[in-house]
Amino acid sequence: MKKIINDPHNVVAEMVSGMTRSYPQFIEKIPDTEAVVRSDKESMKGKVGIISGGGSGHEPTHAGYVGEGMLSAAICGQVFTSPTPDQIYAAIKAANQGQGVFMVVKNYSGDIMNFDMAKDLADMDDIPVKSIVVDDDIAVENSLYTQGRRGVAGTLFMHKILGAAAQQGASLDEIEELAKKVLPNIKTIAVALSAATNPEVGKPGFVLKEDEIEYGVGIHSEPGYRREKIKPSKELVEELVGKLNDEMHLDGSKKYACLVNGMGATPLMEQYIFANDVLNKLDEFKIKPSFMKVGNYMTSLDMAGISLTLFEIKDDKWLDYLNFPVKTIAW
Amino acid sequence: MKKIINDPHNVVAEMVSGMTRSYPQFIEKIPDTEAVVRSDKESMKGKVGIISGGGSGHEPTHAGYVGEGMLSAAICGQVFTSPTPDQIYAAIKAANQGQGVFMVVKNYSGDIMNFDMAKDLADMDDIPVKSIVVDDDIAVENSLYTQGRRGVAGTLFMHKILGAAAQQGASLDEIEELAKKVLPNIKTIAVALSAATNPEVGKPGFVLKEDEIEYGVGIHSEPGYRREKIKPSKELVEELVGKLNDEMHLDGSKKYACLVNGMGATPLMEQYIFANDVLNKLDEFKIKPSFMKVGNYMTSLDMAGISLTLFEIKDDKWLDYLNFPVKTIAW
Amino acid sequence: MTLTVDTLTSWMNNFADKIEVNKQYLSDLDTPIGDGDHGFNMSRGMKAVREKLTTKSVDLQAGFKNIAMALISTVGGASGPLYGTAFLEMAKKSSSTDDLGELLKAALAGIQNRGGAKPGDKTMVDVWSELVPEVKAGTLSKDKIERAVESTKDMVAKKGRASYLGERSKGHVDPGSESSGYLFEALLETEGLL
Amino acid sequence: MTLTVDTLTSWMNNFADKIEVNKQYLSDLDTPIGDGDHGFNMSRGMKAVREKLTTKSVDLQAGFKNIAMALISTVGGASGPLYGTAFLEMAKKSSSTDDLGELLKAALAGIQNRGGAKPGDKTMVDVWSELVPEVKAGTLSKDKIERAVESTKDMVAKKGRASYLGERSKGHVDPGSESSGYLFEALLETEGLL
Ligand SMILES: Nc1ncnc2c1ncn2[C@@H]1O[C@H](COP(=O)(O)OP(=O)(O)O)[C@@H](O)[C@H]1O
Ligand SMILES: Nc1ncnc2c1ncn2[C@@H]1O[C@H](COP(=O)(O)OP(=O)(O)O)[C@@H](O)[C@H]1O
Ligand SMILES: [Mg+2]
Ligand SMILES: [Mg+2]
Ligand SMILES: [Mg+2]
Ligand SMILES: [Mg+2]
Repeated sequence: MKKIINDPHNVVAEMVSGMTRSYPQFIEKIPDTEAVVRSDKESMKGKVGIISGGGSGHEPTHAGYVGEGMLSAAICGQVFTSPTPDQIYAAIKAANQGQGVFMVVKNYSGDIMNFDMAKDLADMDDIPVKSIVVDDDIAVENSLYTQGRRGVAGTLFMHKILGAAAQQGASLDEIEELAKKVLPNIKTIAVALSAATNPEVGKPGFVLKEDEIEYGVGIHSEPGYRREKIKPSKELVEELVGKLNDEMHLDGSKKYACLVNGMGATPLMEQYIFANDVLNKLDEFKIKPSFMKVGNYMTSLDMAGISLTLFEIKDDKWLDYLNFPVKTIAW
Repeated sequence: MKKIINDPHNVVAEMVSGMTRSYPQFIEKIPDTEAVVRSDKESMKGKVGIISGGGSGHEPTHAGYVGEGMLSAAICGQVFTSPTPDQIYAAIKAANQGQGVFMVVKNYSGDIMNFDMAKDLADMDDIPVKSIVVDDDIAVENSLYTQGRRGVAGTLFMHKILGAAAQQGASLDEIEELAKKVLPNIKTIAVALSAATNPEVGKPGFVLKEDEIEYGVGIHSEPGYRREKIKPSKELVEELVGKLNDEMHLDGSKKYACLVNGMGATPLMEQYIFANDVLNKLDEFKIKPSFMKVGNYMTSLDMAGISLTLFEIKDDKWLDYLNFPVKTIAW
Repeated sequence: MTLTVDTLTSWMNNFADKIEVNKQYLSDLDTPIGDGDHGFNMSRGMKAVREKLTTKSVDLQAGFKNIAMALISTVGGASGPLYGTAFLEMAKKSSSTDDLGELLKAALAGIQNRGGAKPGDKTMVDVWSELVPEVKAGTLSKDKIERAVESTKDMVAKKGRASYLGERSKGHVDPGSESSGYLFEALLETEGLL
Repeated sequence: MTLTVDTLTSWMNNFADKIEVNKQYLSDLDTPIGDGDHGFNMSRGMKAVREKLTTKSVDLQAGFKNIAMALISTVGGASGPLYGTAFLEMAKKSSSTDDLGELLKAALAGIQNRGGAKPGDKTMVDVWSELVPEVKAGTLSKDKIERAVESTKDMVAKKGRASYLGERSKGHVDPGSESSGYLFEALLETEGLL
């Protein structure tokens, strides 16, 4: 493991410190936590607070999306480990402006339980808290009887849409309704060239051969659904868009947003080449994305790979929310 | 070599296509070239055009900085290879609005000669063209008798400052004067954990052992000045800030901008940890950067490593230029 | 079979020792079917617990609560709220009883409530639901603990991170079950308790 | 020693063959002291030149100009403008002479003008400045070409990418000198020329 760090057990604290000190215009630390809140308190006044969080290692997620028009606060857990309820609770209190707080949670046992416990704490303070559990990763079978699907890069769209709505004055109930409507329209699938190495663990989550890739890997190096030899970008796109189409039934008469997301160690050049192939493939469906982003938005430490998110925009208002200006480090 | 590409000989064309199609609101291709120009022509009217370019593989540089308030056009050469004069000339013509064009060139033989030839072509059309050669990398000895120093990540600040000045109506002569004043105040130094693999070449520029790093590496995997065992981030910062201090004589009574730049495969978490150590070290000099950025701004394909740029802000107007709002993919 | 502040303390210190010794092993178990951090999570938590235990609690309830809060606020992940809830429930229950079997029963109910897992879902619930009755019956043994932990190996995960693997989660012992096994072993080894 | 459109064409096709065969070797030479692309750059350029040469040029000047433009607009990097300028200068010169020595002298002057390198700076200028007089004197030989190329090995680079290495550029043959060597070899091998 070759990493630019000091103590593997202290990476989160140092990372949060580096982030808040580099960008004091956007975020500041909530004292005694590894959570951050908007520096611009004025921009939060009278609005519903939107918070998000989870394990660290997904930078710029989550703290990079805190700022006017997007998240109010974010909680940075240990690497790939859900943050604890006390820290989430601190973020709830920092985000609450009397209109309540909405939590964006990704569908992992740990995240759900810790955010739930934080909500219990907030209940005792009479802070109204609601939440949505994002489960956009279609690599995993959907099932009522299990945990269900993972929350991955598509969460970015949820942050953006709810953040814009809150900034424009939506109430907690309206935010909840919006979140519920948006959720089933966001789908993501990934391909990995190599797994992430958690600094505390010191070795990669799995090892792929020099010519191997794996489809369907999660953002914590959870194994995917198939391993095979590396293919040209076009063919990776064929597989991933194929899976998304099975799930979403792509339709040229509908509008879509598209996110090509680098996993951390994948150069932008490769991401743009991949994006080009995605656009070619979508052309076959007569789809030209109404909104598009390419870059490292929801990473997995030093994992090499790309995820592709498609989001069916059922309501033009959602597109306005995506285009609504924000002041954050990373959107 | 495991990369998400199709044909190693076609990466630039596909990359430019992916970039322009993903972000049509900012950039469009200049026909028959791998150069891009602002989509928003209105924003260029009556202004001096600022153009930049060089080999590809440094994404989001250069095309990612084309847009209102920053570059007018950018030329994407083959990977790590200067673009050709005809393409640069096309960018000059696309950028020229009757006020002339200013070229930001990095100090490589190839870049200098190709941009020079393009200027010759523009001269024949009576398009006034001036330029600056950026040579911010202090890893290489400065000498009158050689090529001198390389142009690296500090070029970003040059783009930003000149772009803002041009947008605010500075004349070609004023831009030239500004560029000359700014240039000697930008200094950069890097450390690499691994070299880049040019897709056409198929193997890395050099190979470091599992526990080795190299100081002073360039953005095309040019060798640096010293190899040694990997050190904690704090100690890397000690070395790099030490070098910058030797060169710049850091002074708590002066203002600085700071850029922590990831080389392509280095996770943001590591960059923020490194940034935290940089801020601690600058504290010792009683320096708190007046402007700071952390992220992948001038990359070198899949190279792992970080560069650190300090820029002494001699004139408060420069800070305004840095803060001037832009509409680009990547600033 | 009644618990005191002192026996609770030695039980917990013993548990902390086991976690520390097996930290890497627990994380290794968490690698093929999880994210490889269970040992580090538990170790972080038990260090905090040990810290808390250096000051003697006034009573059993305070002791349980201190342990619960230390776990809840340091472990994170899935195991943090689950172990935290277990000890919080024991804290609540300890106002009415100091019977170990009763306390552990309350803990198990808390875990199931918090995480929604049933026996057979390949989680720590499998170990707890198997062993709590043994504690009550006074029949807990090293052998039974081992068997309870091992039983998770052939299960298909329905909850937690391993559930994303579906059928492929088979063939691996569940890390949270292994750490729960240590908790029961520590109990077994605590003198004057069982 | 006079050049015609036909001999120019066979010279260039021969040069293109040599570049294609040695593409990888040239890039390998460019790896320790450059960025490992010289062979790919030259190959891209000579493919374009070959393409141009399929249509016969009306005269020598047009022939040179076509070659120059092909190189300038496809090679890029340092070698593109340098080789491009060399052929552009020969195009200019060919309006007044078809003497190979005179043409190459103009080419060398162009290269030096464009890149500012002097003999001893470890660039293609070392090969050109050594061999152009030999062509003029009618004494060019394979051996001399080889020696001219090899002579760059122990030089310290003052221009081009290799100059960033300072002393460490010693011990490696300069890639642009090697490709220039091929150009002179191709010349030597072109029947009816020398
Ligand atoms: N819903 C649940 N109910 C009961 N136990 C669970 C549940 N989800 C996870 N677990 C337990 O938690 C263990 C994993 O803990 P840990 O690795 O620390 O957290 P994470 O999965 O968040 O990384 C699993 O081995 C399992 O025993
Ligand atoms: N200023 C210069 N004058 C003459 N020749 C030069 C100069 N700079 C570079 N060269 C030649 O160009 C060669 C490198 O070409 P190439 O690798 O294609 O370009 P780049 O260095 O841009 O990658 C060097 O080996 C050297 O012979
Ligand atoms: Mg975890
Ligand atoms: Mg090159
Ligand atoms: Mg785990
Ligand atoms: Mg080269």
